[in-house]
This record gives sequence, structure tokens and C-alpha cells, in this order.
Amino acid sequence: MSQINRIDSGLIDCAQKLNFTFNGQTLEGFAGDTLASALLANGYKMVGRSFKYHRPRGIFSAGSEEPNALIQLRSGAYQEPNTRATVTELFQGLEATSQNHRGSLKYDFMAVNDLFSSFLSAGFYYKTFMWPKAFWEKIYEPVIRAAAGLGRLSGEDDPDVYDKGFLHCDVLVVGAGPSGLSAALSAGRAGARVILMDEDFRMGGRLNAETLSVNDQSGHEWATQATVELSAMDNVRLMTRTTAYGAYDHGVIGALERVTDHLVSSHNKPRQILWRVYTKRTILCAGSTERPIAFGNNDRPGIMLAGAVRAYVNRWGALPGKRVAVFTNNDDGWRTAIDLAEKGVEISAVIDSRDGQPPVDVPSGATVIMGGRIVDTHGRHGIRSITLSNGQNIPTDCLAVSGGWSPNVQLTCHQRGRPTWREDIAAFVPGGELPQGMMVAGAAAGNFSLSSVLQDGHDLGNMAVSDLGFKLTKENAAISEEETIGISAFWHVKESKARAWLDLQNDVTVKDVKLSHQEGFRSVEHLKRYTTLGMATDQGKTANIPALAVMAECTGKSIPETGTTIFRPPYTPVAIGALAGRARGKDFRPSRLTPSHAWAEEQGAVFVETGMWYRAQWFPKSGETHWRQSVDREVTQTRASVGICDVTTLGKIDIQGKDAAAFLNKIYANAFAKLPVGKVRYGIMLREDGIMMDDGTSARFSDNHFVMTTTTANAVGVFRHMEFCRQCLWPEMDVHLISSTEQYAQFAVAGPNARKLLQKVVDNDHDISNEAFPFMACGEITVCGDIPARLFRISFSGELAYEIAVPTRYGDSLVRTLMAAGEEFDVTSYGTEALGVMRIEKGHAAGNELNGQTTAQDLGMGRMVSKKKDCIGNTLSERESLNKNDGLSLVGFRPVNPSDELKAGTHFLAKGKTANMANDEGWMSSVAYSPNLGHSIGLGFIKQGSERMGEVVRAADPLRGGEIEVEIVSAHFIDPEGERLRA
Amino acid sequence: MLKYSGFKVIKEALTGHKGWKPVWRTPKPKEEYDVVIVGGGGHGLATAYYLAKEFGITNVAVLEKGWIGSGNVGRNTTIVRSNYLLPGNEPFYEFSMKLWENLEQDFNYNAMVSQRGILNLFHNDAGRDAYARRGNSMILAGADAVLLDQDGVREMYPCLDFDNARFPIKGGLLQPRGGTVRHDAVAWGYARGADNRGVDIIQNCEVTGMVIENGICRGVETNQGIIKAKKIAVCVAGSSSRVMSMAGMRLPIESHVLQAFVSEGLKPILPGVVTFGAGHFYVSQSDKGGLVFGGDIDGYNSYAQRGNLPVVEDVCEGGMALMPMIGRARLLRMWGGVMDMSMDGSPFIDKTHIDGLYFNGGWCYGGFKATPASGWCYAHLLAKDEPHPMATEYRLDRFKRGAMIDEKGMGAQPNLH
Amino acid sequence: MIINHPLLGPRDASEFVYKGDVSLIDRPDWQADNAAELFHDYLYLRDNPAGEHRELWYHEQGDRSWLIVTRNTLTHDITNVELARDVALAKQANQSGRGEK
Amino acid sequence: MPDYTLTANTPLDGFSRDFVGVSICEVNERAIVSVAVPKDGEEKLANALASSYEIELPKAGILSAASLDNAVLFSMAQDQYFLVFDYAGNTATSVVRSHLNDAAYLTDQSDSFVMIRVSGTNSRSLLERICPLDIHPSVFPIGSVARTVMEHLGTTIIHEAEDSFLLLSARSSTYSFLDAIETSAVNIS
Repeated sequence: MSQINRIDSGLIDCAQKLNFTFNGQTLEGFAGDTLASALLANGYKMVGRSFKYHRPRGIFSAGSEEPNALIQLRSGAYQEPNTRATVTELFQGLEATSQNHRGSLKYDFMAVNDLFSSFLSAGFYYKTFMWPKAFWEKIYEPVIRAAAGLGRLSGEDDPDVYDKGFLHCDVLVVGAGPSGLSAALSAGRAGARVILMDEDFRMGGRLNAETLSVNDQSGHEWATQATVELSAMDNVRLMTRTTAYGAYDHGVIGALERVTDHLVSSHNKPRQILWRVYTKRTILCAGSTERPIAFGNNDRPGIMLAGAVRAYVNRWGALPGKRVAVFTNNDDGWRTAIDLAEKGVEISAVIDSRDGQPPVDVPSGATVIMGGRIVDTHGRHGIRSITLSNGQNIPTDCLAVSGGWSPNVQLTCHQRGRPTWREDIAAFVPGGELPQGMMVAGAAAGNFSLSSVLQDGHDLGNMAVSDLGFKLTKENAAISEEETIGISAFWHVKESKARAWLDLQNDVTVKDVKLSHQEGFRSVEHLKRYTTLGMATDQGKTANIPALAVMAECTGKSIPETGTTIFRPPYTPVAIGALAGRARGKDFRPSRLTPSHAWAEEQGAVFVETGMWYRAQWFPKSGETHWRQSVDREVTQTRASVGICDVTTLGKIDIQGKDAAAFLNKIYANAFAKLPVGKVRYGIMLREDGIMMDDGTSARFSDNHFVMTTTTANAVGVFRHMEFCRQCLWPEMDVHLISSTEQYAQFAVAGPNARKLLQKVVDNDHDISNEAFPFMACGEITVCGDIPARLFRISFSGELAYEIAVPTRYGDSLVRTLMAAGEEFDVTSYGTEALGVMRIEKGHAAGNELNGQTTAQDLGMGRMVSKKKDCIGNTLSERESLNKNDGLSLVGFRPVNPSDELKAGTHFLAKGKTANMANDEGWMSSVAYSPNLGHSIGLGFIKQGSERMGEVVRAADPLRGGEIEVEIVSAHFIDPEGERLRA
Repeated sequence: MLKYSGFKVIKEALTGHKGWKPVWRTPKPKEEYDVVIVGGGGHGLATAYYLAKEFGITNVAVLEKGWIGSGNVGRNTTIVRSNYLLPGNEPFYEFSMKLWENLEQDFNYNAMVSQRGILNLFHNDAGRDAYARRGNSMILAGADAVLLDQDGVREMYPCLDFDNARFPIKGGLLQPRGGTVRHDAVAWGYARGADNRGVDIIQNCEVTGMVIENGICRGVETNQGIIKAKKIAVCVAGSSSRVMSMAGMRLPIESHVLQAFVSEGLKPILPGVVTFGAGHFYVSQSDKGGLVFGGDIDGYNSYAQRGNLPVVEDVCEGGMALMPMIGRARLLRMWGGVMDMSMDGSPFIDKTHIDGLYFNGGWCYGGFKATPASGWCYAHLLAKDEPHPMATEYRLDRFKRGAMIDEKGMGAQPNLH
Repeated sequence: MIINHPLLGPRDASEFVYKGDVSLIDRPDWQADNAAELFHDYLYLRDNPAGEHRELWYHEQGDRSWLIVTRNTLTHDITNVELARDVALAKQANQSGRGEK
Repeated sequence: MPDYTLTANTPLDGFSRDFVGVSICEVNERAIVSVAVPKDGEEKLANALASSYEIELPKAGILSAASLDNAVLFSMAQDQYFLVFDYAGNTATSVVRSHLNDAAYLTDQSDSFVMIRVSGTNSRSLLERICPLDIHPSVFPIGSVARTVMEHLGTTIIHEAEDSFLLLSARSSTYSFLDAIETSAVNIS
């Protein structure tokens, strides 16, 4: 069988044969085909199964509105479910398989559902499957879930790459049919920056599918000529295979370009590009969509939209049938009969629901029935005949149906626009409230005759650019002959006894809408939700209006009174991969690397993600097989001699200005106004609600110059907060902020030998002895021969410690130098784990304690909050519930049995109390193994903790099982008097 | 009352479905009710249902501006769970969970309560510690929780990105009893149950003013006239500020848009609900096969039921980072709901300073899962004028006292909760 | 959304970080007798209008300006954008002017 | 003096790579100093700039170019400018201070950024994939400057010359930023 239904016609390239497979069968098509046109040319009728009843489904449309012909494209990890054959461009080697059947497409086991259809009426599942209770999850639901869904994901990672981009223009024209081309021509000729996009791979829209002429040439020739003229303009960008899928606030349009979907392989180039289009004007030229008429068994393969039937014949030379009947309520349906007859196709009948005379000359041989009704059709896997209301039976293998055309108003509704009803064309047209900058031209605006479409596009193109101040050219619109466009609304054949489909994919019938009405689901939104109408992959593009008409009939109201459905983006479904673009795997978010990263990598460091940063977690030495060995060693070596840790990730903010001190005094809860030059102070920052926001230090380098550090996690938030205070609360202050986090590589040098080590690199003219540079001193110094540096005598570890900062360009060199210089002291580098162990040993709060829920009082720093000044958070920190006598406080914990391991996240319960929420006294926030103490230690919050030293409570961990006894102790496990850090 | 059952469905199928009646009546409003509930969403309908069923108060009207269920009960991602941390929240949500578990038999409507589990992933030790604390809170409150390591997650969801992730999955907190519920059916089921017990459900009835005399709220003005009531129960999350401003009240609430997304129908690939904290993404697969997913709120005050592209892309980025196998699935539809974002991320069920006027709102993006408990506790408050024991903390004055219920620790910044 | 920055012209809203109602620049006097109540109302209560809303946005990925944007919460239409610092300064000038009377 | 010396590195060690129609290269030996305007000190700063660099305070979005040290000055925030000039030493602020004295608060930012030049006929096509701003010459002519976000990273873009753009982004995320640019170059080829 080779292209038995192909005729010599259309816009395909018969010289270029393409082989493809459908359900394993190798077939042949031509360049310019869609999968649908190629399947039709090869005589295929049935290509899929419906969602609920598993009824045979054929190709229904010739565009993106397709509800039926959904296939799985490609295979393996490239498998793409629910792909519309009607918009799938044929390529050599294309693989397609049908979906949603068990067994073969032809003999689908699940088709048994159709026999039970009367039990599976709309919403039946809400009324049953409730008994016995356990059966829902164990039996009913698994069966339903297994039957549901359409196509199948491969379960493998999507192997393709995607990209995104930004486009800017004066005028975006959506749709390159006659109105779009006309609009782009007039806007482009005026010199505006124009983008013209169309979802099809060929510009021209319906001109490619019709036999109408423009400017005395065939429509598609005119389209080609217009495209050539446009592509010669520098200011015009033409984008085929690109769908404007959504209209967002302030004129932003989302568009998807399918770059390689028409190729057998994307060769590692982006498969699709998601464009965000910023445009001053959008001219929507999206055309219109034909809709069907509902009648008995109107869902059989071979029953198609009339416009689609002639598109297949005119554009693709593919015959949907050899003996075609037409059922229409409008003049346009007749075009199908005429075009096909001209191509020599037998027209068995034209049934027009309207009374009166045929609007055009009748094709010879066709039976014409004016005022006719089709009540039923026959043919199991494809239509074979139709039955009329008068009992007449007419054989046919393709029935072309036209219920009129609905303007594609989707993008006009993506914001608040509601379409309005126009009785003369029996259709909704764009309403008054259009998205910002949007205009609608052509069929999308309800102008259906080709001549008016051409004029409309031309005029709106001109209007858009003259709005923007461009000078118009004198060119006229292209012209075409007037065609008749009469229509008389007709939605469904009431005489039909058999089920009449509205939503072909989700199997919603006229009866379902009536049942919905009967049960009170009368609002359009109730109707959709109750029956699933319009919820399928086509979003009811062909189904919604006829269904609305049936509901209107039930309620006795007009269609606009009954309602309209709101269209939501996207216009057609968009691959999630495209919406994600490049953001996946390691590229999901940027990575920030510390200045010592390359060096740490050389040392074999294990890294951990902290926000966007990667930090060294620990540095394994040869022979160390467990992370604890490395961490214990790093801690021990640091406390015994000296250790070095990259602390660049802490936020650093340069603060300058005459009011810098006064500003900090308002930002911090403790006093800062009188901090002497050359000193650092620890500060706590509250949110305005009195809860701890952050802690850190600020160093004063001169009267007007401070350098603040924040925690790594809060660096961005604190900066933003300070800018808010500076600009919005105290704009009168002379204070300036700039981040210097990136500017300096900063290392903690900690341990009894820290000074000795630093003295080896600090230039001799800087005295850093304990006397000259005591605890909490800071200064601008030079190292290694005039390299500028900043030195801070601050300690997170509790040891004699410094933080030294050099310009980032020297960071890598400095860490190598310090390690080399420290060799004689057995220096160690340490990572975030050892840092954590040492800060817990010292009782310092960190992220687990500063979790946005704790107060300074909870952290044992309540007295630091000054009551004598105005600062952020001061007033509200005094609220009663934040100052309860039995409030939480941060204390230390040690296991009663030293061999027990503490776990963070355990909850504290008094001995003998039942484990429930009422008896919950707090939780363990941070734990570590202390190599110095030889047992596990923890920090945690417990009610009145500071008054309960020595008490034993239970640390309960029902989540992981078990509980242990712990003793409440001081949080300062090491050197509680602070002698070391002052040494 | 027309009882639904498999038998009834079969009988109707054989007799042409002629016997089905409207699921709720379309009554004209009476002049006065004992309780008027403003808002025919999930919470309002549940309140009416429990008022009638549990507290015997049936002279009740539910006033709905549009069609019932048109608010957030019909535009959420259908997740139910009780995996909260704080004592003010966890018992309440666990109460709700237990009500979900018996709901369908209770109101004779299949809302497809499906406990396929909810898994919150963590990516580092601090995340594990926070979830351990939370899991223990849940168990102490009588809920269920399981802490999974990476292997445990891999066993349930082999299709996640374990090997090449920017934020590697280290484990997760699983609540096996969490899951999903068919959202619209919840509204319809409660509506049916309330209607059958005599509650008047009045659609297309917009409240335009409060009738307040001498500090006592005596009724509401509507587009269908004044309706008097002994108690007015406002329950209009998303529009709380708008409605309460009619009584002159300012609330600790901002309205924000939360977008939600559904893919085309697919054969089953995800058993339960997964949330990806590092990437603002959560997902489940509906019984119809669509991947239902969402992420953060858009982040600016809005009453428009639609969002913008940056969040759409952010959510899909999270999705692809978590499960790169969904790249070829297509996003079918996106929509937005308007959330009452409160100042600490937790709701309110309380009397107001105006006698006869009650308020239920501030549900943030978590109102759906709370529907049964919210209805029950609100009904309790209305019937007995004291808070239900499970909802004692949801008071309007808690910020004055400093008794915030701030699960995320974000402070008075509603768009961060 | 697009915010028309008074200094930089139209920028995508994704360059900005949202804070909330413009009333957040009216921080109360910490020494007022009813400071606790004033701060409560300031920090926690919102008009939250359905319609025109003056609100604070921070141009984090731009020039770090805090802006006051007048935006309709029903339609998202933006009708005015001001520099918050200008507004705050004008407010101070206004208040001190009143104080002198 | 200590026995140790420190050696400087640049974010990308002088990276340079050519693609079809577009070149990507690191720019070095330029210092960046933040120049913040003291309250009510705009006139004083303007005078200092005029007498030293012989330039005016630029409006937001536009470069002022000086011949002294090939300096360019542009606005970064309402009261803050960046001065970028030829200098490879360690004390960029003292260089600027020698010209401006106390007319501004200065902060060295030379080590805070990676500077990457994207040039060639395809440079705009490349940037179209990551830069949300309209950089068409009709709206972003040569001498224009703007800060925006590219692939989650704050980036300052300067239109230096025809088909040539200089990008400044944070130094710590240099490799992610370079990857974003290179990926774009591959994707448009």
C-alpha cells in the first residue's frame, strides 16, 4: 500500500520522498507533509482511541485544535506522548505509535468501556466506589489510575536541550495568514521593528489550504511573495514553527519556537526555544477554528471538519476519502464540496441544515438536502454511511462537517478579557478589554471574508505603527474576490437517538451536558468540571462552543447569557522542558566558588552546597575512611595549633558616610554609635517584629567607614533590608552601602599558633601582638610585601583567631602561602563541618538557631537589645508572648551516657511524661561530636533552660526510633571564660 | 435524601438516568437566618455542613457571589497533608487529616481521598535536622511521619535526578497518610450534605455591605436584598480584606496570586506527592493522568486570578531539576488563585470585635487541606461562641501578643510564607 | 509585568523584589505613648485594596532603588512609579514644615 | 619583610575563545572603583570630576568617557557611580582619591567582577538568549550601560563599540556566567 489516497496537487514536494513508520508499519510521504496528511495519503482512517470509552478515533482537523489524532512520536528517551499528528511535520525516519489502547489499536481490550458507557455517565465516579472504605485505595483507584492518562512518558531523562531568549519589537504579529501577512507588510514597510510568527512551518495560514485568489494570483503564491518581501526587510523578523502561547501583563507575550522538532535529531542544539517577547503592539491574527455539529455517532474516523478536508486535498494532495459527504450549517462548508469536486473527488451528498436554496452551484452527482439532518453514522473503525432524519442512508467514507467558525480569541482572554457574542456569525469575538497593546485582525476578530481579512490586517498594521509615530507608506491592502459567508446557527441534531459527541477526546456527549444540567451543574465552570468538557489536550477548541449551546438550550437562555469559558494559557500545550530552558542538572542554578576553591579541589576536599556557594566541607587525608576522622582531626589540630578556613562566603558590606555609625546604631539592636575606630563589635540584628534576623560583626576603619559581616545565608536579605532602611526610613542620613563580599578573599586563622603563623606573612611595620592588636581589634595592614589586607581579631571557634582579608585576586595565593608558612606549626585547613563542631563547642548560634522563629532572649542575648535607643525590632520585641517566663532558651546538652549520640531534631520531654505535644519542652537544634570532650554535644532550645542546669531530660526521637537521657549544661563547652580567644 | 451508591448508578444507567436530582436546590433567600455564611467555597460549605450535622443548626444560608466552589477550592493542587511543625498548627491539621479519612462515607460523595503519601525532600544536614524536628512534632501530635534517606527516596521515586543535581537529594520526610483529594468534589459533597439538611445555598448572591447597628452585626446587604442573621460568618479567603473592610476592619492579610499547572494526561508515573524545597516545586499526578504542579506565589498583591511568566518558568525549572524525565510532557493549562496571605503564614478562626461577626481566613496557600477542620472548628465557634480546642491559636489578636505561628520563620512578610 | 523605572525606563518585574504596602515607609515613633500599638498596626495591618495599591519594589538586579509603584491589584495596570527616597524625603520635609507652624 | 610573596590571578586567567561570528574574551587590567556621592555633595563631585577626568556626572544608563586612564564613569545606583579605568595595581582607590580627594566615598570593586567582552556580528544574537534588555542600537546605542539579570546572575552590560559588549558579573560565579555565554554561543551556531 503506497499513498493510495494521494493526488497530484498541493504544496508538497513530491520529489522528496520521506519514509516513516506508524505502529511499526513503514510508510511513505513527501516533504511538506504533516504526519496526518501522510497517514491520510496512505489510506489510514483510525489513528487512536478516545480517553474514556476507547472509541476509535481518526484525524479530525488539520491544525493545532486536533482533539483526536494524538500519537506518541519517536521512541526511547525521545518518546513524546500526546503529539498531534496534524501539526507534526513529516521527516525521514519519523516513528509514530498510537496510544491509549491495550492490545492493538484495532482490537483494544479497553474498548469494553464503550459497552458500559451508560454506567460511566458524567460524574458517575462521585456517586460510587465508596464502599467498602478500604477498597478505594486498594482496588478502585489503582484500576482507574491504570486506565487513565493518554500517552506515556519514557521515564528517562529528557535527552534534548532547550533554550530561552528575549525578543523586543514595536509590533508583534501573531499568525501569518492573510491578515497577519497584511499587517506585517504595512507595519514593516513603515520601518517599525516587526516580528511575524506562525505556528505552522509555512507562512500563509488558510491561504495554503484554500483555492481563493489574492491580487490575481493564487492565495498561496501571494503568501509566498509577501513572505519574500518581508524577509528582505532588516526590520522584520519572520518566525515559523513559533506559537504565541500566552499573553501576560503589560504586553509581554510568551512564544515557543520548535527548532528541531521537524528533524530526526536535534544534534545537541536546542530542540525548542522559549521566547519572551516585549512588544509595544501585538496584532493578533490567529484566525479561526471550525467547529463540528453534534449528531449520533459523530465521532467515527472519517468524520472531519470540512475545512480540514479541503486543506488536506488542496494543500497536501491527500484525500481523506473517495466518496465524501458534507454536513454544514453555513456557506463555507460548501467550499469543501466544490474544491473536492474540482479535484475529481466524488461528492456523495451535501446536507445543509438550513432551509432554502443552495448558496452555490451544486457539484455534479451530489445529493443535496437542504434543511437536512444526520441522525446516525455507521462503520466500526471508520465511517461507511450516514443516516438522515428522513431515514435515507447514504454511503460515504468521509463526512466533512462544518458548524461554522469560532475566532481564535484565546490570547485576548489570557488577562481579564471576556469575549462577546455576535449573533450574525454565531460566534464569540474578542471583547472590549484586550491585553495591553493588543489589537485583533482578520478572522480572529470575526471578519471571515478574505477581502475583509486582508484589509483589516493592512489597516491594523498601519494603525499600530502610526500610534508609535512611524510614517505610513501609501501601499494598499491586497485584494481578493468577495465570497459568501452566510451561517445559521445549528449545534446538534435533536432527533439523534445515539450518543452525540461534543468533546471527542474526553468523550463528553450531549447527554452528559443534559445530565449535568439535570443535576444542577449549570454554570459553565460547573459543567466543565463535572463532565470534564474542554479539559483535554485540545482545551475544547472545537467542543466548548457547541457544548455551551446545548447547555443554553437546556436552561432556555441565550448562549451569552449561559456564559463563556475563560481561556487560560497556553494556547497550545508547551513542553515543560522548554519552560525550564537550560535550568536543569548542575545548571539549575549558578554556582559560586570561593577564592580557595581550586586549591581545595587539589586537596581532595569534599564540597557542600550552602545556598549558591560550594564550600569545602572537610579535607580528607590519606588513610581517613570516614568523614568523622577528617573532621575530628581538623578540630583537634586547630585547637592544638592552628587551622585555616575560607570564610569568604560571609556577606561583607562596606558602609560609608557621616551617619554610618548612627545608621548602624539603628540597624543593630545593640549599641554601635560609640564603637572606636580600629575595633570590631559583635552585633545582633532584629526584624521589625523583634525576632532575630541575623548576627555578625561590624568593624570601624575610620569615623565614616565600617565593614559589616553577615551570615552567608542572609547576606542578600540583610543588604536589601539595609537599603530599605537607608532609602525609605532614614533618607536624610549620609550613608552609603556597597557589597564587598566578592572583593575580598577572607580566611579564618584560628588556634594557639594563629598569631605566629600570621606574623610570618604580615609585613613588619604592622604590629599584631596581643597588646597592639587585642581581641576585637581590626585594622588595614599589608602582607607579603605591600599587598593590602584587612585583619580582624574575631573568633567563631573560641580560639585565638583572626580573619584576614586580601583582594580576591590574591585569595588563591594567600591560602597556599598560609599553608606553606604554617607547615612548621602543623597547620590544617578545615571545612564547614569542623567550623560547625567548634562553634557548637563554643556555644555560638548559627543557622539552625537563627531560624527566623527565635528571639534574642531565646538565644540568651536578651540583654543585648538596647532599650535606650530606636532600632529596628526594639518595640515589638517587648510583646508578652516573646517574653514569657517559661520561654525557650538556648542551652547545651550532653548525653548522660557518654556513648550515646545526640541527634538534631529530637524533642525534649521531662522524665516520666508521656510523649505528646502537650509535654513537648523544646528541641535539639545542633549536634556534633566533640573530639575535645570525647562525646556528643548539642545545642537546643528548652523551656527555662538557663535555670535548669544539671537537670536530666529525655531527648525523644520517635521519628527515627528511640530516645536518650541528656543533661542540660552550659552552651559553652570549651573555654567558658574566653581565655583562649584573648590569649 | 437521594443516596448515592454503585447500585443506584447501575439502576439509573438502566433507566436512562432520569432519576438524578439537582445536587443542591436553588432557593430564594429567606429574610432571616440563624447563621449566614458569606462565601460558598470549601470552607464555607464545610462550615454549613458541620453546623447542620454536628451542631444541629440548620437555619443557615451560604451566600456565594458566583458559583459554589469558584474560589480556591476549585483552583488548587488538591494536596492534603498534616506535616506541620508548630504546636499551634499541627494538631489542627491532623484533626483535618482524620476528617478527610472518613469524609466520603460521612457525606456520601466520592471525593477520591487518595492517601498516596507526600514526600518533602531535603538536600543538606540542616534540612534534615529541620525535618527531623518537624517529623517528631508530627508524631507527638498523633500524625505519621517517616524520615527517608537517599536510598529510601530512590526506591519510591527512581525517576528523580539523584546523580547530577545542583542540590543533591539527601533524603525526605514522608507522610504516608498525605495525598490528594478531588477538589471540586469536596465543594459539591459538602454542598449536597448541607443542602440535604436544610441549608440554603444561594449562588450569584454578592454581599455588598454589612448591617451593623450599635456595634452589633445584624445581617448583610446583598444584590438580592438585605439578609438578616444572628451571626454572620465570613469565610471568603482570597477576598477577606475586601469583605471585612465593609465592617471597617483592616486585617493582617495581603492577597496574593498562586499559580497552579497541569500537564496533558499521562499514564501513571508518579505515585504520590513530592515537594522539592530547593527548587520551589511540588507535584502529584491526578487520577486522570495529569501532572498537577505548582511552586511559589507570584509575590505581589493581586486579586487577579492569573499570574505571570517568571513564576511559570521558575516552577518548571524546579520540575526539570528534580525530575528531568518530564521535559517532554507538556504543560496544558495554568491558572491562578487569590490567596489570603497572612502575616505569619497561619490562618484565623475567630470572633471579631463586632458582636455577631465572625471571621475565618488567612489560609495562605494551604486552605484546601484544612477544609474539613476549618469547617468543623468554625461551626464549633459559631455554635458555642468559643474556639474549638484544635483551633485555639488562630486568633486575630495574636500579633499584638507576639504569639505568631510562623512555620517558615519569615516574619511579617506575607509573600515569603 | 513591566515596571517603568523613573531613572532607567521599562524593566521586567523579575529584576525587582516586592515588599508590600507603601505604608511600610511610615515607621512609627518609638517613643510614642502607644508605640506598641502603633508598631503593631504598622507592621501587621494592611488595607489590601482590590484596586489601586501603592507598594514598594526593590530593584535588586538593577540600580538598587526602592520604588513606590502604583498598581491596580485587579488589573495589574501600573499608573505611577516614584523613587521611594524622594517620597520619604518629601514626607519628612512636609512633617518638619508642619512642625514649624 | 615576610619571606612570602602573593601572586594575583584573574577570574578566568585571560580566557578567550572564538565562535562563528562571535568572540568571547576576558578583559583585565582595568580597575573598578565605586564612587558614592556624599549627601548634598553632587556639585563638589561634579567639579572634582570636571577638573581631573574632564567629564560630567553621567545620567543613568550612559557612559562618561575620559581620556585620563581611559576611564569611564557610569551610574550604578541613585547616588553611586562606577569608575572603570586602566590600572593593574592593588590600590585603585588611592589612584582615584588622588584625583577626587574627599569629594566621594570610594570603595574598591576591582576584584568583585569578572569582565567579559562579547563581540562580533553575532554578539546580539548571542545576548538575545540571556539578556532581557533590548540592546538594539536604536534603543541601546554605543555608550549605553545597564544592569540587569542574566541566567540568575546580576550583570552590567555596556555597549562599547559596534557589535561589542562588555559584561560585568560577580567574580564568584564566573564559571556559571561564562558557561551561560558559551552555551549561548553554541546554541546560536
